Amino acid sequence: MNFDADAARAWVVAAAAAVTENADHLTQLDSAIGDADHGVNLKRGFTAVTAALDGFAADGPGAVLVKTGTTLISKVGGASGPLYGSAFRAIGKALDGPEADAAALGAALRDGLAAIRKLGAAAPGDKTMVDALDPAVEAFVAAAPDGLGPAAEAAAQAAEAGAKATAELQARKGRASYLGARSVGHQDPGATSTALILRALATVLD
Amino acid sequence: MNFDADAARAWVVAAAAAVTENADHLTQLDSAIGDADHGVNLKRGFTAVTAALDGFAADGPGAVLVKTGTTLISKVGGASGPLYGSAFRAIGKALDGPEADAAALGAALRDGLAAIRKLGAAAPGDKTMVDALDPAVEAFVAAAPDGLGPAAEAAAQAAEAGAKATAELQARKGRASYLGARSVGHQDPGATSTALILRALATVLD
Amino acid sequence: MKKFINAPEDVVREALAGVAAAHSDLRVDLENQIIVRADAPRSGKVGLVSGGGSGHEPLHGGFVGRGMLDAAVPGEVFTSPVPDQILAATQAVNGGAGVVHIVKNYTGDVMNFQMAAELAADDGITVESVLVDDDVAVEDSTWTAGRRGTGATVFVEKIAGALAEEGASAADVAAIGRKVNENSGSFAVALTACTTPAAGKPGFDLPDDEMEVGVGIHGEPGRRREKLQPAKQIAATAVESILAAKPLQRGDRVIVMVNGLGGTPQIELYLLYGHVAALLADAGVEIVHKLVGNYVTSLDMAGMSLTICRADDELIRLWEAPVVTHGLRWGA
Amino acid sequence: MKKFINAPEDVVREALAGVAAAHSDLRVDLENQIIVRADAPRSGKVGLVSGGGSGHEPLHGGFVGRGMLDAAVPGEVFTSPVPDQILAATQAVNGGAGVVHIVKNYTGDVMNFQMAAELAADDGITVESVLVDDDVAVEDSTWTAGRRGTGATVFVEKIAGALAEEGASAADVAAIGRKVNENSGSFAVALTACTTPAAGKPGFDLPDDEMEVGVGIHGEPGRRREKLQPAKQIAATAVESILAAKPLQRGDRVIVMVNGLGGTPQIELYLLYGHVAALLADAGVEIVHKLVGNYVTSLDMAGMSLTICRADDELIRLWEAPVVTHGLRWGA
Ligand SMILES: Nc1ncnc2c1ncn2[C@@H]1O[C@H](COP(=O)(O)OP(=O)(O)O)[C@@H](O)[C@H]1O
Ligand SMILES: Nc1ncnc2c1ncn2[C@@H]1O[C@H](COP(=O)(O)OP(=O)(O)O)[C@@H](O)[C@H]1O
Ligand SMILES: [Mg+2]
Ligand SMILES: [Mg+2]
Ligand SMILES: [Mg+2]
Ligand SMILES: [Mg+2]
Repeated sequence: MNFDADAARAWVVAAAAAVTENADHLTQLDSAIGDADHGVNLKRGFTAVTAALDGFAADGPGAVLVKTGTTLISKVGGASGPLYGSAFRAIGKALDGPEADAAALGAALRDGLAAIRKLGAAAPGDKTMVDALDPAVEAFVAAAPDGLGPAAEAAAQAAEAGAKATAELQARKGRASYLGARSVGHQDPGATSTALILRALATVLD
Repeated sequence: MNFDADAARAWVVAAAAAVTENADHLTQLDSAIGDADHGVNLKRGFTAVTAALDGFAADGPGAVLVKTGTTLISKVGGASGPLYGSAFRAIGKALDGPEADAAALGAALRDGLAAIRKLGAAAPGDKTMVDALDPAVEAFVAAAPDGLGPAAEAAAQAAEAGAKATAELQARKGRASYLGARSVGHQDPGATSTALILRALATVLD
Repeated sequence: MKKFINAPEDVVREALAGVAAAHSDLRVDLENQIIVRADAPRSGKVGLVSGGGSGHEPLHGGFVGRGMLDAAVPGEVFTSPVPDQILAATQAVNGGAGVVHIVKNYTGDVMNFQMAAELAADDGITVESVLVDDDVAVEDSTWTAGRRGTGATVFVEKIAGALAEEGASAADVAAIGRKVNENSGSFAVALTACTTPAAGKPGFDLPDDEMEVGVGIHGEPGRRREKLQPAKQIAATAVESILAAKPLQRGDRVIVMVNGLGGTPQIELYLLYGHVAALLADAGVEIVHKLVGNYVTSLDMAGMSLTICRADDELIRLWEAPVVTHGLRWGA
Repeated sequence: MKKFINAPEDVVREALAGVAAAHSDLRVDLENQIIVRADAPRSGKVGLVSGGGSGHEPLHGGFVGRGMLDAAVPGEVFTSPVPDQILAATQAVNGGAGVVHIVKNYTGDVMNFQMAAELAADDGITVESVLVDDDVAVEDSTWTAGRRGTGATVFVEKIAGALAEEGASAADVAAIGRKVNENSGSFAVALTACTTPAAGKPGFDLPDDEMEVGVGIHGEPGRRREKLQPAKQIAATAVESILAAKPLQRGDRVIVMVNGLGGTPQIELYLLYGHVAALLADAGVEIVHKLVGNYVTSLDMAGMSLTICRADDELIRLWEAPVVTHGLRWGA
């Protein structure tokens, strides 16, 4: 199975379900070192995405993901809206055929990461979603020769490990940076939602 | 021993001490059915009275008590300031000699009660200081033939019983009246302070 | 205790010192604890004085200025001021045309203002008193202390202040104040208790899913405790309670205030106002003017009060007249 | 949860409906969730737009009107608005002379306003941006998100608004806004956490005898936790922190704001102002103008912030210029 429009749609729908189910947890994480809205933001955004994709005719995965990104930008707000929105748009733009193989999806995910880093200027270690997405993209690309399923599984695991590891970091970007050393000891909400989104991909491509 | 200027002064000083010592308790009672200031009000007022009486030359108990009442009016505020102030002024005005016997003090206390009832328009049973002072005055007058000490003791006991009994009443005057039936079950702060003031008199005349 | 204070007994005095430092258009007499318009007394103008316990700010000090009060007399927190203070304020604003006291109906306020009025009379100053008792949560009865004075005080001070500014007599200023009070009803709901500096802890405990209905502005519990309702339902309760006591007809015009008790965000007050406006529109009542914000507070209490005042051309004209105070300002 | 709301997700929309019902001098676009001056766009006048998460009221909606903002763009509670909203506001106030965005320095605000500015540019509208980053509790570093935008936003909006009203160019309006920001420093202390409608409980627990020092306006904990201090000491900490980052000389003139974060009684703010005024007098600094009250809030948080802006003749003239908004009004 290659990554086509239906797979892209399934990914986004699964991500929406995961984010919605974990909205309270994400908001709680954001409450500790941020402003207690990350789960609410993503739930609102992905609910809108699900509605936007309903009946949306797409000739390939790219269109689905561009639509997803555009909708997130229009509905989420906050820091995560433009970041996730731009990432999905970049991933989608990189996928111009009717379907993509693992190598192509890996390259597209790398574009997504680049979009986030360009917009947010966060480096790995700054305690942001980059700390989940960066190792995930590397893992995906490394495992791409094994096919979509294994690559996505590797990415999900790397994202989960990266998200967990943010707990030890001191934030240098985003709201948590205002806390200085007090940000240490709390897991980053954005890195956590990134892990959920990549786990959704792995589940769909399994 | 008759009731002279020194005895009047001793009464007021003892009342000040009692009110100060029980200020938090009075405020707590007022917190349940009022605005949480009765103890603070009386402590502020009686502290000012003690200062005002320091070095104040009086030719009889009347002058001491008029001064006490005037100072309370100037310093307490709220409902209890004018009420207690007017009462002490009325008691003082009724005592025009250098000293008074039990009958004279009983009559003066009755004037104090009348002043409160005139100003506040509260009847017995309305859940106010009147419910402590009214039975206290009656007890004092009834026991006056036994002398000052027994009369004051009887008054103190009657005031204490009256104060305690306010718990069962529904307030019709003062802030507690706003609570309607919810005022039942709480002892009235003003009745409680009245009992303290009469207990101070009994202690001094013992 | 979680307050920006130094010592509980110094709060009012130190806050007044801050007012004195902040506002050169006010004269703060720290000795007598009164706030007076810098240009008082104005010869020939009726002097308007109000006061009461502190903790309700901006009431009353925030309403001293052109077109409203000439002086405010703050007592200790939630404690009526003493006659000496009220007398000093009365003297300070007496321009020869008499003085009007605006008194919220609390036993302590009534008695202390009454004593001050008697002292002022001894001094040759005519004092008229306007008693504000707009809180319809309390039953109106001659056997009790009667209704509390709450939100309508702002309306009385604004409208009587405008008439006084026009040069009306003390009797007329008092009369219009009484008319405003008569035309007004208020109703309040609290979500939390407030904490006085002296008590240091909330006046009552309120579970997370309950509210006090029919509260006053002194941290006392309300008439009853209920399960927390949606804002829409709370707005309906407030409107219905007021209209039951102060009925309105279709076509009536009103001035409305959705007031925060101190700890309620403005966003919630506007949300409530939206419901109130819809309910009154349904009743065929026209809202001619409105205030939405913190005007009569109860320290840090999370809560709201609604005040509705039936207005005629005269009241509307006086409401619209210029007012220049730190709490209310327009037209100049 | 103790709030006057119906459902957490409807709070902002319903509050905007209340604003629409309350204020006929504002045009509320409920679809785009923006608040616009009723007379916008004004031909030839630079349009001034600000916005950010809701929950800071009266910022920003309360500052829309003559002499201040042309439009406010409220996001969800504590969530930056989305580019579509900001674009709609930018288009609504564009009178041909360009539009200035006043943006508080938060990652989300910066990115969403930036995206909107790019969309507006595609639309042929020139947008200048002023970034407000006055909170000296946060270290100023290029490696981090930098300082937060807080209290100085009111100063930037007032002064840039006055210059825009005079007909200045977008570049000049932006330049004066940047100057105000550069001259300003803020510092905040919280005694309680706030509760967002979505979270339903306070963002952090704070023991009864502790305070959070160096907090922002989004319910996040501060830089450090300390034992509660007397107000005098807290005022000194705030003044010293600001002066360390934004030094003043004897003879300097300043505009000062003692701001409540939503749950702090006015009486405490005035008490704090008294201490601030004394400290600045000791430093030989002249307070030319001041605000004491709730201007930039954090929902129901009990807390205060101090903002100090060094002012010259130009800033003072623009500060004194007429302003007619629901949150700030004078001179007209
Ligand atoms: N500059 C940045 N680069 C990358 N990610 C960021 C940046 N700033 C914030 N984030 C991510 O955004 C998350 C917060 O998102 P959210 O709570 O929705 O927005 P906000 O911070 O505006 O409230 C953080 O946990 C972090 O992972
Ligand atoms: N009309 C009245 N007549 C007699 N006593 C009254 C009356 N109103 C109030 N009181 C007494 O005053 C007490 C309250 O005093 P205090 O708390 O000092 O004043 P306030 O009620 O103004 O805060 C009540 O407990 C009650 O005993
Ligand atoms: Mg957040
Ligand atoms: Mg009391
Ligand atoms: Mg009181
Ligand atoms: Mg946010």
